Amino acid sequence: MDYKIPDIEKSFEGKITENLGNNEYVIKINDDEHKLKIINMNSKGIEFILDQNYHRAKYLEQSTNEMNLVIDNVPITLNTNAHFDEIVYKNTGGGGSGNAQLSLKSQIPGKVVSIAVADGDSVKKGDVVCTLESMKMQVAVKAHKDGSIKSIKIKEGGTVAKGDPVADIE
Amino acid sequence: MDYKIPDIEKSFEGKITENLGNNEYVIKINDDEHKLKIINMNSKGIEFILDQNYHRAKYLEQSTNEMNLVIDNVPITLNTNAHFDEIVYKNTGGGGSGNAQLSLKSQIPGKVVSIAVADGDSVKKGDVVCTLESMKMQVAVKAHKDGSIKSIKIKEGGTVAKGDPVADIE
Amino acid sequence: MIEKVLIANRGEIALRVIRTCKVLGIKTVAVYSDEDRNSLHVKQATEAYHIGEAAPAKSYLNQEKIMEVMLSSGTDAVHPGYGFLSENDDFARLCEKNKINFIGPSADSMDLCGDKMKCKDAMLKADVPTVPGSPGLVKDADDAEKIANKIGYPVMLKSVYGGGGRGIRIVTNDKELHEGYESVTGESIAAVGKSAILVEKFLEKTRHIEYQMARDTHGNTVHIFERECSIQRRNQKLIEQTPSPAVDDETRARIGEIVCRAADAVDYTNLGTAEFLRADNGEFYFIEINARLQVEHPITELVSGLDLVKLQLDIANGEPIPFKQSDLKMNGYAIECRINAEDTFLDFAPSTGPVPDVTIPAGPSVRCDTYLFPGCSVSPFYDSLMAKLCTWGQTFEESRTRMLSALNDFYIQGVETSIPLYKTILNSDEYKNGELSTDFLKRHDMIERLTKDLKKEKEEKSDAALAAAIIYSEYFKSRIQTRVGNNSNWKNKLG
Amino acid sequence: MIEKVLIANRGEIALRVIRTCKVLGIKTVAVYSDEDRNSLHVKQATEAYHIGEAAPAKSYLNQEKIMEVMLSSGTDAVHPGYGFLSENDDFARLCEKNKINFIGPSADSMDLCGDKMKCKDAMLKADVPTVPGSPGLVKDADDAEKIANKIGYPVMLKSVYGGGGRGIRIVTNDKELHEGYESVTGESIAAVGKSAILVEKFLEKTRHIEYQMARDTHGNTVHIFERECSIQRRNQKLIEQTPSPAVDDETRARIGEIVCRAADAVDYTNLGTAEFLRADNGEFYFIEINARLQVEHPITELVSGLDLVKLQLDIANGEPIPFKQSDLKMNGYAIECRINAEDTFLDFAPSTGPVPDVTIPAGPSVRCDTYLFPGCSVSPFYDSLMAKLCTWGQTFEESRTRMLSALNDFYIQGVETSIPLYKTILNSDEYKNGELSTDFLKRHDMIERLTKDLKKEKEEKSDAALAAAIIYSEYFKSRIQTRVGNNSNWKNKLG
Repeated sequence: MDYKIPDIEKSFEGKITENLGNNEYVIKINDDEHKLKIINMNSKGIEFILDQNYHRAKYLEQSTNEMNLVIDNVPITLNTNAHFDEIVYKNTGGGGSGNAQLSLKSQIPGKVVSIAVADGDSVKKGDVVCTLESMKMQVAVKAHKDGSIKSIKIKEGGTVAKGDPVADIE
Repeated sequence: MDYKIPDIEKSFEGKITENLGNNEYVIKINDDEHKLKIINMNSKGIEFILDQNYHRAKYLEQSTNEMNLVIDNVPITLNTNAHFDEIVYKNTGGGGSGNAQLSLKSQIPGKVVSIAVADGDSVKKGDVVCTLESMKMQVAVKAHKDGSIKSIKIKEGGTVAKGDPVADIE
Repeated sequence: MIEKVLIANRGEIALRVIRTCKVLGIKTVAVYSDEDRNSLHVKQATEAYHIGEAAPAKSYLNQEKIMEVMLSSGTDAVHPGYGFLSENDDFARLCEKNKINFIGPSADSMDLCGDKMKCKDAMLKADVPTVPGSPGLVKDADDAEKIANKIGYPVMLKSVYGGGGRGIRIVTNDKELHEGYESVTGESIAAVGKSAILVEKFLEKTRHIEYQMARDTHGNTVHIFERECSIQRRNQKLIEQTPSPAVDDETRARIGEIVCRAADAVDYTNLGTAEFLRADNGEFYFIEINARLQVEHPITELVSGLDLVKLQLDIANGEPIPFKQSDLKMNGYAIECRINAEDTFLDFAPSTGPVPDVTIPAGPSVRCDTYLFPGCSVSPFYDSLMAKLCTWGQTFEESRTRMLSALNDFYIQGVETSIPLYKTILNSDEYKNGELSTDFLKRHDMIERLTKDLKKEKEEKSDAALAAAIIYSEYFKSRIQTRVGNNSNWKNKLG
Repeated sequence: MIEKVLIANRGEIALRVIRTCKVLGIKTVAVYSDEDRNSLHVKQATEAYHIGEAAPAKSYLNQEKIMEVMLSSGTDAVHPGYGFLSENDDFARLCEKNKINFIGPSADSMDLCGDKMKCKDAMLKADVPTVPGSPGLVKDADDAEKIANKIGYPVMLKSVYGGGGRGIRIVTNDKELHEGYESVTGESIAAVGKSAILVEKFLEKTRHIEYQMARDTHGNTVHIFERECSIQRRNQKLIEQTPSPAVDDETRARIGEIVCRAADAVDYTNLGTAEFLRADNGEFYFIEINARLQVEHPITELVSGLDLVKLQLDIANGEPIPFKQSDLKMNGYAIECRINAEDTFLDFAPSTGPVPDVTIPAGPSVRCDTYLFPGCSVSPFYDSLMAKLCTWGQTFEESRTRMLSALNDFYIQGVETSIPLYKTILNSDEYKNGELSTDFLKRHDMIERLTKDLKKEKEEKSDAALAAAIIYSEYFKSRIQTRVGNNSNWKNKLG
């Protein structure tokens, strides 16, 4: 994956090259390999040891091509070519032209934190239908097409497995 | 609703008598009316001003007839409703014959260093039943009543959690 | 004896006063605006009363409402903090009328301190040196020229109706003076319809040095050493320290005596601060008395061991100051950084909003007075001071390095802060060497240096940032393949 | 010059050492067990290395592993903290062999301090008073009687193989002595198969008073005043203070000189503590030297202004102590409360587990050294000290009331703590009047008083608790009717 930190006009290429188990990884940044050990992680941040040095990162707002994080109290913006949100979106049935699918299915397992719509509500493609909590992270499940909510298949506090229908959208 | 705070042997009757709007209420505790204003609240706790005095309560474990909360850093247990008799009964013995609980329970977590009794031994209240190690300290667990050891629930080298039964004494 | 104090203020200073009262067993009454319902001072006071809307005029400046709370709550004294009503002699008078002990000087003394002309007069009589210049308004340009020649060029022509740099002209000879007189008069008339001009000696590369002083109702006066507050932006202090690198023992005692004379001259009671300009040649000129507890009082507490709020209460109780000048010994070095919610790169424009997360530095010889807590917010209605970070050291170097370490530990999410600027300043050789002046920031290009420091810091953190980003991406990828969704399980899957 | 220090410890003391190193720009290396992966010392050090399983023998006592980390990480010094390897002369010797600067005394000096018989010998030679008794083991009951009569009854018969109160008998006359001799011998033989008995004067109502001392490699020795640590449970200190109410200036200087002699007698280097028993008649008796930085060192820092960890580093660097005895001035009063995870009512049994929430006190003249943070946990593998809460005051009363205020602010969820007990102690007249002794808790029925205080506290809070409970019930009722379950919505519904 390619990254750029605008303020320092420098490009980086980074990836995980090896999984050592026990939450330890080898990552490669440009030409240098680093050992990384995860201490704690959730959707809001990560604590890790990189080459024996402890770091704490908080993840702030993310968009498809920008990541904002605070690392060891230093705010840093990264421009990325990574399209995670799109990946999730694609897997929920969005993206392509396949609008025929009735059910919006959750591509991730999780606990239903909140439901943003009610039966009969009309939604547009990309509107948030519900929020799931997974791995301590809250993730919005978005409508895969325009339509109206026909039937909600989940309830607050319940859990959904991967592939479970969230709601029918007609 | 009726409440009792066991440690101070006092009964209370309390209810909301008026909703003043803007998160302000009048509540009545026994014969006195108090003005209460909610500053913040969620399922884990509440911050409020009672008669111009700020208080912060954290809600800990709740059961149908017991509430545990920490108010201004002071832990308080409230017994609720009409189940007082049952609670007193449970706390002093649990099942069976009124005055004696069967299981001796460990009040602390630790590693079992040694067991001082064997099945069938007769013990007196205060006799050492086993020794636990916790934080480099050895702590004796003592019989809570006279009787004979019916069944030992632990083994040397094993660990016990707080509240785990150590042995049954009959 | 004071038994219940209302604090007619908010933020860190309200908390500061509450803390001392708590330790002394004195009850406290907080007042709060709509905006401050969730603020710490409401939570830490014995009682708290709502006094109005967010805008200061509707709450913290609402004398009648505050008096109403005092009377109905059985309060016997009021601590005004700084700002708001602290130097309002009408309020002090209202308290006197209602037999509420106002913790500060009398209304008359406050009035005298607040009126710059009358105060200067009193100081001249008491032989307190003020900035040389016309004793009052000048009649005309010729009169101004006469005075300028007496005190020596460069001089400043100042319209009394100006302010904030407007209606001020620095001139270096008679010709410039006459030209300047015309334009200042014109500017002033254009702006406010009238003109009244003062002449004052223009001092270059000045330091702002002030003295903490205390005077009791029995007429005992002491000074509690100086504070140097030269590092400023737009005439507002950013970093203070004590002792001043420009003050030796002899100077401390000599100016200290002048400070006591100044306090006597205005019949001051309670704690106050005498502010001076120190010219580059070492001369001190009195500017004004701040008739209240000062923002930067903690550094004086750190080197004197005194609790200044307790001293205020003692004096308000009519007790004599419990020590003599000779009992006071200056112990070590202290620095204060005012942690403001402001954007250094936007000309220090205020930055407000919610603060979801905050880490407050602590540790040996670190003191942080702040109203911040995770989940609080910085209100646009009040000033930008979020925290006062102070460190003490046996040596100046120790206090400085402790401050740097504490600044590194300080994390405030959601608003821009002055913390990065302070790191640049404290790391500069000029600061280390005590080469301070009120134009320090500009004189030493601190903003440019800050830009470089920030870039360097980012470079240093780039590998770690990238590692965090990579893990974040992998996390999202793996989520899609994983069935059971808790954190440790995820890690096992990824592992 | 030391440039990189490994801290062979965990918890608050590791953090304490890291903090000074940070301020001095010295790199730090943390080591951690499985149990401590998420601990603060790992996060605050420059580098961190995993060294093994939770059990101390597998990690923090694993000399070889720690040495391996030191050698591979390019560490040039090791700070042992207290406990673990801090007084292990084998480890000190291993460091000497590997040319790692051990921040503490030499292995030989440590060995001498650790051997009670040899140490006592050295002290007797240096004219340092020790508790009167047999110079070594007694031959038989008659020998014991002879000594008892020389030093005067009551005396203590002590089996060298005893410990924790076992194998000790207090006797008040010859008859009791002969009976006691038999039984102590019997007990000792029954327990360990052999017997060896010492005779020592039994001292009643003793105070535990210790002196901080420092000695450099050039032979300069200073004492940094006393600490009184009389408030104990099971021979473990709970509350310490300095100055001791039983030590005046003359005594401080007189015993201080003895302390310096004691340090010289064992050729001590770096910081150490000389412990004394003070009998009720005012006599001081040397007990032992603690050859390390002490838990309670912060109160000495508060009254001396010194950074004792910095002083340790300076001495380890071979520098002379940068001040003379006469330069040291005691400034004010300091108290430390050891905040332990223990249940006062279960005979101080340890209490362990997760700490989901914690509020750490702060404020002027409050210092809290702790490893706690919200979400941390208290491990059963290590000792129960979670935090050291220290306050300073210009007077004893100021330090005491500040401590009470700070104790009130301290909240630790999830484990039982000694905080309530400390509030009861600090509020007692006996503590206020400085009537301290090592049996303070029992002598003054502190546990019973605590029970009453807790009941009173609950009574005071009962209305507020009830109000919180009522609202909670309403909340649950209303939640059932409410569709969207967030806080503000609920409030609107309920409102």
